[in-house]
Amino acid sequence: MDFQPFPLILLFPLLGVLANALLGRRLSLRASGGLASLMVFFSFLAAGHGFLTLRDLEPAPGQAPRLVITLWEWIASGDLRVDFSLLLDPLSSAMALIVTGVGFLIHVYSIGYMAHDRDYPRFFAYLNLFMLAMLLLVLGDNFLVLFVGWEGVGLCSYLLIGFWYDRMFTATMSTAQAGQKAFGVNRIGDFGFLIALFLIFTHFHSLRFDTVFAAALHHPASAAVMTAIGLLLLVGAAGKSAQIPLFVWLPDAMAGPTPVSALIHAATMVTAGVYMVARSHVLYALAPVALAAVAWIGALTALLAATIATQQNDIKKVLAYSTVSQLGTMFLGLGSAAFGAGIFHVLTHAFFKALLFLGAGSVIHALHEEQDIRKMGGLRRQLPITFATFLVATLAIAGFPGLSGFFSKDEILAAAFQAQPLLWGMGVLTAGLTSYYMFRLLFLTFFGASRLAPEKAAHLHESPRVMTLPLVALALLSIAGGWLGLPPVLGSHWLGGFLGPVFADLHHLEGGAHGGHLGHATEWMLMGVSTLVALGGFAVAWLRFLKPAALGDLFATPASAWQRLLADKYRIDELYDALVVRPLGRLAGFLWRWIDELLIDGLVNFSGLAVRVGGEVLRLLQTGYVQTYAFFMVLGVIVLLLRLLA
Amino acid sequence: MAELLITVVKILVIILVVLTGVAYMTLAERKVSAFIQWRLGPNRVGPWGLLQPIADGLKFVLKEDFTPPGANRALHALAPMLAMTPALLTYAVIPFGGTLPVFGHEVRLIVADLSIGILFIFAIASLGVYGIAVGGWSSNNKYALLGSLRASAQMISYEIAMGLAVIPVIMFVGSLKLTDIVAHQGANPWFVLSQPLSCLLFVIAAFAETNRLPFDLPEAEPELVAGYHTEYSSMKFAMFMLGEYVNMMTASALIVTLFFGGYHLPWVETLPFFQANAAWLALLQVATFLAKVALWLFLFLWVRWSLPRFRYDQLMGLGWRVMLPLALANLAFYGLWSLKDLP
Amino acid sequence: MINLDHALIVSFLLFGTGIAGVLLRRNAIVVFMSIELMLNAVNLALVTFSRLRGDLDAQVLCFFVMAVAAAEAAIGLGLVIALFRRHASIDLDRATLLRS
Amino acid sequence: MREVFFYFFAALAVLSGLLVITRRNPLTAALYLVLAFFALAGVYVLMDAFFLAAVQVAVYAGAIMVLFLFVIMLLNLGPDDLPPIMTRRVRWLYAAASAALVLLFLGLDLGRRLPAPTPGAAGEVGAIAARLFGDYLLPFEITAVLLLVAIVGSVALAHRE
Repeated sequence: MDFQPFPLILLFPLLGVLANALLGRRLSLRASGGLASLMVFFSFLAAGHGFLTLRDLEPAPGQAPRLVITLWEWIASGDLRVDFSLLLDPLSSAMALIVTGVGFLIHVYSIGYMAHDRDYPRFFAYLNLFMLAMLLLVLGDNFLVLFVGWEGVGLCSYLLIGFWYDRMFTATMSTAQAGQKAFGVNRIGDFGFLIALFLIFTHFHSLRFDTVFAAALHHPASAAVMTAIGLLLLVGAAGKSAQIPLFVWLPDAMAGPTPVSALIHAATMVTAGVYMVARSHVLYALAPVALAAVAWIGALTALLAATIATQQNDIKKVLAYSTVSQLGTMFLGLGSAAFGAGIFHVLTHAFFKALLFLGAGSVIHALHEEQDIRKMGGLRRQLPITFATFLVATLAIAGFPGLSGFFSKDEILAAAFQAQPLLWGMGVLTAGLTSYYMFRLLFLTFFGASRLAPEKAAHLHESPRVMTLPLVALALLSIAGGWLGLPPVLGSHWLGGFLGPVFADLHHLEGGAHGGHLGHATEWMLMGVSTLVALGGFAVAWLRFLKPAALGDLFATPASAWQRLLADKYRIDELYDALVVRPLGRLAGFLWRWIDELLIDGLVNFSGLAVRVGGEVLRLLQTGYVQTYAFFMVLGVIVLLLRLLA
Repeated sequence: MAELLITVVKILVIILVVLTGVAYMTLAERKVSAFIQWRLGPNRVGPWGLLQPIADGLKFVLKEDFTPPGANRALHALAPMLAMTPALLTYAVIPFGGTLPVFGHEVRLIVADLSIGILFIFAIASLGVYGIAVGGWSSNNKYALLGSLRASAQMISYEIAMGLAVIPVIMFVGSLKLTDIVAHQGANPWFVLSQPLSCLLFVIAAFAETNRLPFDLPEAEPELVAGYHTEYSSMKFAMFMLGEYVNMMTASALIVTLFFGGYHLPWVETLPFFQANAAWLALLQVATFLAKVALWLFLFLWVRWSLPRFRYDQLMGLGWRVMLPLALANLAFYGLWSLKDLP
Repeated sequence: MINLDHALIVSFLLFGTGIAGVLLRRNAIVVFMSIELMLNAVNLALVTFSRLRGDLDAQVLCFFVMAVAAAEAAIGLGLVIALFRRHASIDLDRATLLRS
Repeated sequence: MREVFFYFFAALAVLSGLLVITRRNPLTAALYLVLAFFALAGVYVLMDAFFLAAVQVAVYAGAIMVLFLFVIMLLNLGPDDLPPIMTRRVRWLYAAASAALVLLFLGLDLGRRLPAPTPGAAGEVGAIAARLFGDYLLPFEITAVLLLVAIVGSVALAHRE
């Protein structure tokens, strides 16, 4: 096979990590961040080259074009043969482009955002390491390489959430604890994922994607096993992508610097679950129960998170719950067997959610770490670029026609409508709530009278160009990103055509899952409903938050019980704490005191004591006189000789 | 039985010759020093003092044999013997001629032609230090002790260079036998010509081994009275002196054997007269050998009365920093040189 | 010809003498000399067997033993001198600096 | 003839060995050790190991023991106390037992003899050299390294700061 440059996608971030980790202390901020950004940009170029190569390939009909490179034989033990090999097909290519593209913009933005932080080399080293792991996840040719990337991004997420390890996140939680929470919750998900991998290996004797899927298609395991695999993979995906019941870590992940929230906890890592489910679509197609579970989990998460988002006052937490909600929407798409639509939404969501986070970051940066929207207001004059781009992103996520979010969300809703109207209903409700809380956020932050603390108002400034340029770029992408996948009534679905072959093997398996396009009338109807709902959310927010006189009252009036429940996130954290964390803590305490301290330490100390006492006894033999030792040696030799002669 | 008899006769003759030689060496020493210093030397006992050694011998015998108080009596007596014996033993393997026909027997003019000849010489030579060391230690005298310490260190140091200097010769000959070495020089140029540096190193080391000027620090009078034999008198002292002179003769004989063709006399040996008469040839060879040895002995005396003494650190420096590296380089050079003849 | 067993007995006796010296004497130099005696006893056995089997390898081994003995003597005597400097004695029982 | 010399040298070696460990004066002990080495060299000659005999004298007697002597003289060691087991009174018992043992052994004859010398064995220096520089070249080189290490070590040990 010819030389394929696409593994270079991985090489550049690796170089960036090494450079920043080894030499970072000697580099200036510009050099360190510039180097990291440049490496990601090169990686992006390599991904682009890979994309072009892939487009020019002419695969067998009905097959997706694919490039596989085995870097080295990794594990060979018994049946288990795993190569360290990389796969480039439309799916991974699209993901790689999203990751590197958005990643590059966020890297550039970070140079400005981290300007006042002394620890920038560590930050950029982590960020590049994250890029490396994420790309490994995306490009892996088998479940194990994917898993390595999966754990790698988890590690980076943990490191970056706890980046300001010496600060408090909330009154009761330090950033380090937030990181631990994310890591701990993900353990549960990874546990399910690992068991799924074991099941896959036991039944299909391989971990390579193509081998596993081919085996599953032609010799599927029993329905129970397939369902188990699907559900366990879903557990893993729910952990990484913050779905019910494992979504609780994502809001607290906002403890990390805002670019991290944008890159890892909105645009890329959290979509890994979506990617993994899409990659495993064959397995899900063979397990309808698991597929339905994906859809229901997604829909419930979307709705739940959207309701919580309506009552949050921390600008980043609103966005965090929004992210959870949007991820739920993606799962809804996947669960409705619209895998391409799910990935499409990953793409558009990466643009506008990254933009939202970066915009929020720009606001926070301007206000010196102020995150409470009740203390903002009227910022559109002082931060015009931030405001403009934030507006674009809000319109996109709210699903206003013509912007990216509209097309991708609609495709998902259309698929859900086909699969199960109830799911569609939940999706539409989520869309309405999304529109409402996003405009609430927009109005409270940028409109109305300023509620800033005076000393903060004095230092108010628009962010430097290195931060605003990525905002503008992302805004353009948020507008145009949706045009890659126009619905059939409006034009061609380019992305669907590109990704289609990857999911093509489903068509001949199950006609119902993806079969039969909707009629044009139905499509127009669905689009109309979406638009109306978005406008409705906008209208409610307008009425509640853009009447200047009402605002003061709004904050003054005591919240209803329902509102308090929402503001407290349904008290799910407390529930988990009571049901899981504390019992586990008690169990750990028991193990610590009785098993570890008493039993194991006792054994260890006893053996130590035995050796010591034995040593004390044997020490009597150690006179320090060489001749005594020689005498014992001679005695030994004589004994041996007698033994030989006897 | 005849072989044994012949061997015994050979041994007796050698001892006789060597001891007589030593006796007259003492006279020669005094005469030569006298000439060098523009005076007459001994001239009262017999013509030109020729009977002087006998008078000296008588004097030694008649002197009081004194052992210093606190000395180890047995070792004090043993030391002179230890000093003299190895020197005499060396002659066992030195060839002083070819073969002499006597009453139908072909008598080889060597006591024992050992296959390990040179090794034997070095083994024996390395024992010479015992006499000096024991003598110095057993005298219970600090000058004697210091002298013997110096002597031991000096002899050990120069032995190494001496051994290394001989190895190229052995490499050229391909045998440890002294007869082979001499025979090789009969057919080829003498080693003094083909390996001048080896010869020079050996000669210097030999001077040091015999504790002669300029290396006579063990008995340097201004510093150590008389060195290791300070406390010796009478016949014991005589044996030390004897050992020293025998050593000198041994060294000369070795130099001659190893580097100056041994008993060979080029061209003259090939005269038809000598080729026809084996007995005359043998006598010529013995005479040649003795003459060469005598020349070297004269050189020993000449050097003694002409050169000043080294300082102790100079002596050690010369031995370790000059002689040893030179000998190694010399060895390496001739080792590589001899490689060229290999296939 | 030489009695094989007697040659070995001589070797054995020399070795035993060496051991006795090492065990009984306190003088470091005498202990060293006893060790040399033991090494020589071994050499004698080696030469005997070499002669018995007509195989020179054992003699080569003897040669190595001598070389090692030389190295050992150099180091050992260095130690003795160092010991003497510290204690003004080479009595092994007095070298107890490391005893608690 | 050979046997007579063998027993002479053997007895000399064993007796000298005994004297080495029973002399109070280290210098005397060292000289007896030299004597033992000589006796052993004699035994080697009787076993046709000429080369080894020469090396024995040159290395052991000529070099190693000179070092011992040198150090004894340098430290000016006097006679030291013998352990009780070697004191004069016990020593007679000791000597008698040894003598009895030697006699017993000499009376013992299992009839095993060393073979007669093979003719032409005189050239064994070459044969040993062939082995030393052939099969045993690496050990030989390592021995050289060992000696170098010993030199460095002893200089470091005995060097006075």
